[in-house]
Amino acid sequence: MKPLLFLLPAIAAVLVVPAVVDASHLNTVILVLMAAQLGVSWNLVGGYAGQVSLGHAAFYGLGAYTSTVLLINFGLNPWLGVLAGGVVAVLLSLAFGWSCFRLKGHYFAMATIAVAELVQIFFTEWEYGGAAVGLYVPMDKQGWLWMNFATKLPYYWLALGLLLLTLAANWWIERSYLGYYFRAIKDEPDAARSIGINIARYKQVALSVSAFFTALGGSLYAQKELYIDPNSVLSTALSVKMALVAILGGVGTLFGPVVGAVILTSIEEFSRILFGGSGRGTDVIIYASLIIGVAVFYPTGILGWWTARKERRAARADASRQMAAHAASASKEAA
Amino acid sequence: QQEVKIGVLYPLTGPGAAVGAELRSALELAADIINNGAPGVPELPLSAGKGLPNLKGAKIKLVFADHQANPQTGASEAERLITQEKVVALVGAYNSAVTATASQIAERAGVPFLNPESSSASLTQRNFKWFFRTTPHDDLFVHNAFEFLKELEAKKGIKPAVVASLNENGLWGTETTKLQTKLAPEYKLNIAKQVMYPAKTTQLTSEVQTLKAANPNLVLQSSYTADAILSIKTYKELGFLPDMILANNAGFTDTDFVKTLGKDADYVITREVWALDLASRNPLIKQVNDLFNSRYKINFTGNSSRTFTGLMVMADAINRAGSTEPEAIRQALVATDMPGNKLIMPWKGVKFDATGQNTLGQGILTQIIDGKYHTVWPFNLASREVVWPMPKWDQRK
Amino acid sequence: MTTDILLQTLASGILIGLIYALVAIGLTMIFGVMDIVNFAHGEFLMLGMYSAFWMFSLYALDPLLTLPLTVLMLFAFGVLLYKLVIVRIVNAPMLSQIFTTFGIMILLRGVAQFLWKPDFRSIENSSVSGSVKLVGIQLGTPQLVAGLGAIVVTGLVYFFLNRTRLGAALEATASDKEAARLMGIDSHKMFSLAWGIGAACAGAAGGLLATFFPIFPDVGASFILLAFVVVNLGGFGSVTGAFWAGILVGVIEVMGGLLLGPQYKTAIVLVLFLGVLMFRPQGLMGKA
Amino acid sequence: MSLLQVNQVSKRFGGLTANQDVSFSVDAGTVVGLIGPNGAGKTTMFNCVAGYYVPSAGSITLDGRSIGGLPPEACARAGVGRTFQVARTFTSMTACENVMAAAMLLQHNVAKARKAAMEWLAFANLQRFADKPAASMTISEQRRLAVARALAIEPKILLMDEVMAGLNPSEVREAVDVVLKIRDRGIACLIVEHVLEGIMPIADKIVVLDRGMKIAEGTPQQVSNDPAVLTAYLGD
Amino acid sequence: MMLEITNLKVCYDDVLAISDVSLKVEPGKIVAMVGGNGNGKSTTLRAVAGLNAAAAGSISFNGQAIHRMPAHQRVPLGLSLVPEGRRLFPGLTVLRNLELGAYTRQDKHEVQNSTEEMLALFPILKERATQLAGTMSGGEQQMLAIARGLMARPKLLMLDEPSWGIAPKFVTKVLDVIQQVNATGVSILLVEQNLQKALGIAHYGYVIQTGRIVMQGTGQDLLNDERVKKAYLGL
Ligand SMILES: Nc1ncnc2c1ncn2[C@@H]1O[C@H](COP(=O)(O)OP(=O)(O)OP(=O)(O)O)[C@@H](O)[C@H]1O
Ligand SMILES: Nc1ncnc2c1ncn2[C@@H]1O[C@H](COP(=O)(O)OP(=O)(O)OP(=O)(O)O)[C@@H](O)[C@H]1O
Ligand SMILES: CC(C)C[C@H](N)C(=O)O
Ligand SMILES: [Mg+2]
Ligand SMILES: [Mg+2]
Repeated sequence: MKPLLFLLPAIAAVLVVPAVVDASHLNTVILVLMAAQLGVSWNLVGGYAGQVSLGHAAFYGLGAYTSTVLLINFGLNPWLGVLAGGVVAVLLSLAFGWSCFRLKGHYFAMATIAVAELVQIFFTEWEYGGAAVGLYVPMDKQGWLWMNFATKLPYYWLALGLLLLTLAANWWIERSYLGYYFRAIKDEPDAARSIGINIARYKQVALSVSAFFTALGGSLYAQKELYIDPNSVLSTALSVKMALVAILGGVGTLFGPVVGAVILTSIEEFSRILFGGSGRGTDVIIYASLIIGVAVFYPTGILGWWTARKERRAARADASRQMAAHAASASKEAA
Repeated sequence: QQEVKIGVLYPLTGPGAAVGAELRSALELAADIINNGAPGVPELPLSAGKGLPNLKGAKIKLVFADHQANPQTGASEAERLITQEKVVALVGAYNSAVTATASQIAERAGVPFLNPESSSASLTQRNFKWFFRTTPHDDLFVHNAFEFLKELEAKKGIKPAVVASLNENGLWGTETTKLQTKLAPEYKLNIAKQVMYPAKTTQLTSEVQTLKAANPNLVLQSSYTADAILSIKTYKELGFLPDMILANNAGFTDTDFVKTLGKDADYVITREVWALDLASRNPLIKQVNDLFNSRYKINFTGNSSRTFTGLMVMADAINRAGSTEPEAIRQALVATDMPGNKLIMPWKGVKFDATGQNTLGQGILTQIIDGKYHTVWPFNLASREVVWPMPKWDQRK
Repeated sequence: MTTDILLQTLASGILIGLIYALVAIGLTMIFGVMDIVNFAHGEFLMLGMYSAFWMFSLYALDPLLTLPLTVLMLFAFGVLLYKLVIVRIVNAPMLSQIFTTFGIMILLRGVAQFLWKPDFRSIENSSVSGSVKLVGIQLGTPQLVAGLGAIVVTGLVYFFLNRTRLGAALEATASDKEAARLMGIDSHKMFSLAWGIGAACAGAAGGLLATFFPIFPDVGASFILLAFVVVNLGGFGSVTGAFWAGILVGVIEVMGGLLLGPQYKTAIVLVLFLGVLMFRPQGLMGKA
Repeated sequence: MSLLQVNQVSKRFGGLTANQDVSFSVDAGTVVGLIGPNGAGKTTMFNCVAGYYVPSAGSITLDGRSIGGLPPEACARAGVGRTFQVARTFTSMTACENVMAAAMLLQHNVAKARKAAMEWLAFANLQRFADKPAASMTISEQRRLAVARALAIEPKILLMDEVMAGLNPSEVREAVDVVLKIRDRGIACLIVEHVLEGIMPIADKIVVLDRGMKIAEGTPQQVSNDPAVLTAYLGD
Repeated sequence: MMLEITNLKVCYDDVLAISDVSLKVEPGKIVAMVGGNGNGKSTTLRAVAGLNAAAAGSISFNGQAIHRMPAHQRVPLGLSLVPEGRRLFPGLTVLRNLELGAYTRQDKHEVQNSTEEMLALFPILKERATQLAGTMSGGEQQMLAIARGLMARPKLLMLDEPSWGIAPKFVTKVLDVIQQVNATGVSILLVEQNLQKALGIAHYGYVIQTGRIVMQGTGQDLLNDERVKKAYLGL
C-alpha cells in the first residue's frame, strides 16, 4: 500500500513531465535523469560496498568512446555500441580493481583518480580515437534505430529508461545476497572474510556492475551531445560529480542518488542561469555555498538525514517504552 | 519598440574566464554602438545608433550565458537560450569543444549560430546548415605561418634549418600539430622535433630541455596564457632561445602576456587576426579601439576584435533579413558579403561558403617589440620589418 | 642527450619537487590529524600567491619580505575556515567531508574571480629574479630560493611535530581524539592548529611560487593532482614521506618527460605512483 | 586423526617471534582452551589458523586438508569459524542481517538465509534483537552476536578470542552454556580466554603458551598443577 | 567530597543510556561500581570525564560543578579516566604514550621521574619502551593504559574494567597496583565485572541496573547481599 502511494504520483509525474515542459526544461529534466543514473551506478560500489571511487569518469568515457568509435569507424549500430561500451568498461574495471582494491580508504580513492587520469591521458594521445580533438557523432542517421534524434523527447525516454533499468538492477542487488555482502565488506572487511566472503571478488563484482551502468550513461551522453572529447567525458571533475550526486542524496540507499541528482542539478542550473551571465563568478560562489551548506548540515545526505530522523524517532519511542517497563518492574521489586 | 534577442555563450567562469571577460566587453561595446550609436565611426555598419533600421529600429538585446568551458553546459545553455529566452540567433562560444555541442543544438532547433573565434577546422566540416564562422580556422593559420616562412626566404634569404614545435596537447594544440605535420612537406620544412605538453602543467623544464637538445632555429608554439608565460620564463631560466619563436595566438596575444613578461616578451612573432597598427590602413580599427579602450582600459586583442566582428556580422544579417525569422536570418547570413573596410579586421571581407566558413578571412603575423604588437606579415600590410633572429637573452639590455 | 642536459634537468626536477613537497606537507598534515582530504588545498596555495601579489603590487613589498606575513595570513585563514566550516564536519562521514572541501575549492575559486578578476597576474622583478650558474648548471634564482624555502619550512614543521609537546598532542589527537581529550588535550584547538599549519604551508608555497609562476584564480588546479599523488606516495599523514615523495615526483616528472616525451610526464608519475602502492599500499613512509 | 592439526607453526613479525614451533591438535567435538600470559602469542596463533596471518613456518591442517597460508575466506569455507577480540559487527545491519550475511555462505537464497539466521539468533539467545540495528547493542551483546554469526557458516571448528572478557560471573555462566551447546552440536571449539572460570570447567584440553612457545598441554587439572604454568600465568 | 554525582541522566543521541545515577566518592577511598552488561557503568564514567554530556543532573568535583566543562579542562583538576578498551595511541611508542598522559601537568621536570616510576611499576612496559603501542598484546596495552592514566597524577582515578583481557596473574597485580595507588592518597572509582575482586578491595560500592543505582553499601555488605549473589555471582 505504502509504496503504491509513492509510486503512483511518480508514474504520473514521469508521464506528464514531457507533455507540460518546453524543450529547455525537458533538457534540464534529462540532465537530472542522467545525473541520477550515474549517481545510482556509482552508489553500487561507492555507497553499498563502501569503495569510494573518484575515477568513475573512466568508465563513463569508455562507454562514450566505445560506442562512438564503433559507430564512426565500423558503422555499428549504437544500441550494440552501448552494450559494447558496457563490456569494455567491465574489462577496464578488472584492471581498475586489480590495481586499486588492495588499497584502503583514502588510498583507494586517490588511486582511482590516478587510474582515471591515466585513461584520460591515453585518450588524449590516442590517434584512432580522435585524440584531444574529440569525435563527432554523425547526425545523418536519425530515429530510434540509430538512437539519434532531432528533438529532446526521445532522449527523455532513453534517460528515463536507463535510470529505471539501473535502479531495478540496484534494487535487485540490494535485496540479494550481493547486497548483504557489499554492506558486510563496507562495515567490517576483516569480519566479512571470516564468514567466507571473498572481499576482492565481491568488490570487483560491485565495481564491474557499477562500471557497466556508468558506461551506458556515457554512451547516452555521446548520443545526446553528439560530440565527445577527453575533457568532457573523462575528467576527474565528472567523477567527483557522480560521487556528489550520491552523497548529496544519501549513499547506500536506492533513491538517494535520485534525490541528490534533483538537488545538485537544480542548484547547478539555477545558480548559473540566474547569475552566470554576470561574468563575475557569482554563480560559482552561490553553487559552492549551497553544496557546502548541504554537506555541513546534512552530512549523511538528504535521504540519509530523513531516514535517520525517522529511525531516531522510532528508537526514542522504543526506549521510553522500555524505560517505563523497567521502572514498573523495579517498583514492583521494591514493593 | 522592438527588441532583438541574441544569445551569447562564453566561458565566464572557470579556466576560460579571463578571455570570457574580454569577449563580454567587446560584445557589450558592439551592442551599445548598434543601439545607441557612437561618434567617429561612420564606416562601421549600423553605427548610427538607430538599432536595426530594417526592423523599425529594434534594439539588440544580448542574453549572456556562461558555459564554463564545458561542452554539455554549452549545449544546455544553447537549448535554454533558444527555448526560454527565445533568442533569434546565437553567437559563441570561443572554446571549440563547446562550439561543437552548442552549435549542434542550434542546428537541430533551426536557429542560426555564428561563431566568431573558434579555430578548430572540423567545426565547418560537419555540413551544418545553420552554422557560420567568421574567423579563419587553424588550417589557414598554419598555412599562413608556412607561407610567411616561404616569403621570408624569398625576400630575405632567411631559412630556419631546424624547426621544432611546442604545442599544448588539448584539442587546439593537437589539431595544430597535425596540420603542421601535414603541411610541412609541402613547404619543404622539416620539423625535427614535435613536443606536446599538458596545458595545465606546473613546469616546462622537460619540454624546454627536449627542445634545447634538438637545438632548433625556429620554434612553432601553441600555448594558452599561463603556459605561454611559463614557457618564456623557462626559456630564460634555462638559457634557451631559438632564432625565432613563431607563436600561434591564444596565450601569446592575451593582454596579460606582455603585461606579465615585459621585455622578455619582446621579439616573439605570433599569428594574429588583428593589430592596432593596422589602423594606418583601416581607420576603423583605431576608432573602434579607442571606444573600447576608453571604456574598458584595454585594447582589443585578436579574440575580442573577432567577437566584436562576429556580432556586427550577425546584426547586419538580421537587419538585412528585416525579420527575426530564423530562416530569413539564415538566408541573410548566407548572402553576407561585407567588404573589408566595414570591418575592424585586416580581412578582405566576410563571405560564407557552403560550409558556413568565411572565405575572405586572413591571418596576420605580429612581432612584439617594446611591448607592442607590430604587424610584420603579410608584407604588404606590415608596419615594420621583421627582426630575425631574436637577440639572445644575454644580449638584451 | 648530453650529461649536461641531464644534470640540469635533474636539478630543475629537484627544485620543482621541493615546491610539490611544500604544498603536499600542508595537505598531509591536515589529513594526518583529521583524516580529511582537503580538496581546497590548491586554493590555499592560490590565496598565498595572491597575498604575495597584492602586497607586491600595492605596496611594492617584495614577496620574500612578505613571506612571513603571507604565512601568517594563511595560518589565520586555515584556523578561520576550521572554526567556520570544518568544525561542523569533524565527525561526518568521509564522503561528506570530501564534498565539503570540494565545495570550498569551488567557492574559493569563485571568490578569487569575484574579487580579483580572472586575469593572469604575476610578480616581475622581485628581489629574486634572474638565474644563477652553479657548476655548469643554470638555475632560476626564484626556483632556487623557493626550493630552499621549502626545505626550511619542512624542517620547521618536522621539528614542531617531533620535538615539541604541542606536536605530540597533535599526533595524539590524530590517532584518537577522544583519548586525547582524556589526556587534557583540547582537540578543537589541535584541529584548528592543523588547519592553520596546513594552510600556512600552502601559503608559504604560494608566496614562493608567486615569484615565478603566473597567478590566477584556477592556479590551484595545476598543483592539486600532483599534491595528492605526493601525499599518497609519501603515506597519508607522513611529513617526511611527503618531503621525499615531493622530490621524487618532481624528478620523475621532469626526467620522465625529457626521456619519454613531455606529453606523458603526468602519466609517468601516475604509473610510478600506482606501482609503488602495489607494493606498499600505505605509501613509502605511511603507517600500515 | 584430529580435526585441527597445528604442526611446528612459527610466526615472526620482523625481529619478534610471536609463535615458535607450536604444535597441538583439536579433536572433533571437543573444547580446547588456549591460554597464556599477555603477549604469549595466542591471538597470533589464532590468526594463523583462521588465515589472517601466513605462518612463517609449519603447517596447519583441518580434516586432513592443509589450510596454513590460505586466505581467511578460504579457511572459512574449509570450516573455520572465528570471532574477534573486538566484536566487529556489521554496524549498518540489524542483528539478523549480520547472521544472514554469514548464512549466505551456504545458500545465497535470502529467505532461507533469514530462516537459518533466526535459528542461530535463538541459539545464542538473541532473538529479541533480530530487527534491531546491531550498532545499538552493547559490547557484550555484540560479541554474542559475533558467535552466532560465526556459527551460521556451520564451521567444523569455532575459534573464539576472549568472548568472556568483561562479563560478570553469572554472565560467564551463560556463555559457558552457549559453548557447551555449540560443542554438543559437534562443533569443536578453540577458545582463547583469560577468564579461567569460563574455560577450565569445560575444556577437554588446555594448551598453554608463553613467549610464543607451548609450555604445557593437558587436561585442565594437569595444567593448573604444572609448575611452569603456575609461574608463567596463574601466579601464586 | 571528592566526587559527587546527583541524579545524572545521559543520552546517546536521543537514546537514554542512564536515567538516574547518584553516587559519591570520598577522598582517599576506593569506590566500586558494578552491574551487568549495558547497564550504564561506562556511560557514567564517561560523563564524569566529560566525553558524554549530562542531559540532566549535576557532577561536582571537590565542590566545583564540572558537568558543563569540556573534557580537556577536567584533567588538570585531577580527574583521570582509563577508558574501556584502553584507547591508546597505537602509532606512538610506549614512552610517548606515557608522556602524553602528563600533558596537562605543570611540573615538567617531574614528568621524567613519573615515567621511571611507571616503568618500575609495570616492568613489561620497560621492556617495550620504544615499541609502538598498537603492536602490543591486549594485556600489555591495558598496563600501558593504566600507567598513562596515572601519569596525570590524578586526585581521582577512574578505571573502566581494568582487568578486561588480562591474564589472571596480572589481574591480581592490577588490583594490587590500584590499592597501592590508593594508598598514596588517590581516590579511585572502579568499574569492574570481576565483582568479588572489585568489591573485595572497595571501601564502598554501588550496583547499577538499567541506568539507575539500585543498591549501595560497603564492599563486604554488597558481597554478602543475597540479591547480589543471585544476580551477579550466580550463586
Ligand atoms: N602485527 C604485529 N606486529 C608486530 N608485533 C606483533 C603484531 N601482532 C602481535 N605482535 C606481538 O606478538 C606478541 C604476541 O601477541 P598476541 O596478540 O598474539 O598475544 P596474546 O597472547 O593474544 O596476548 P593477550 O592475551 O594480551 O591478547 C606480542 O608481543 C605482540 O606485541
Ligand atoms: N555509543 C553509543 N551509542 C548508543 N548507545 C550507546 C552507546 N554506548 C552505550 N550505549 C547504550 O547505553 C547503555 C549503557 O551502556 P554502557 O556502555 O554505559 O554500559 P556498561 O554498563 O558499561 O556495559 P558493559 O559492561 O558492556 O561495558 C546501553 O544500553 C548501551 O546500549
Ligand atoms: C585555443 C583557442 C583559444 C584558439 C582560439 N580559438 C583561436 O582561434 O585562436
Ligand atoms: Mg590476544
Ligand atoms: Mg562498559
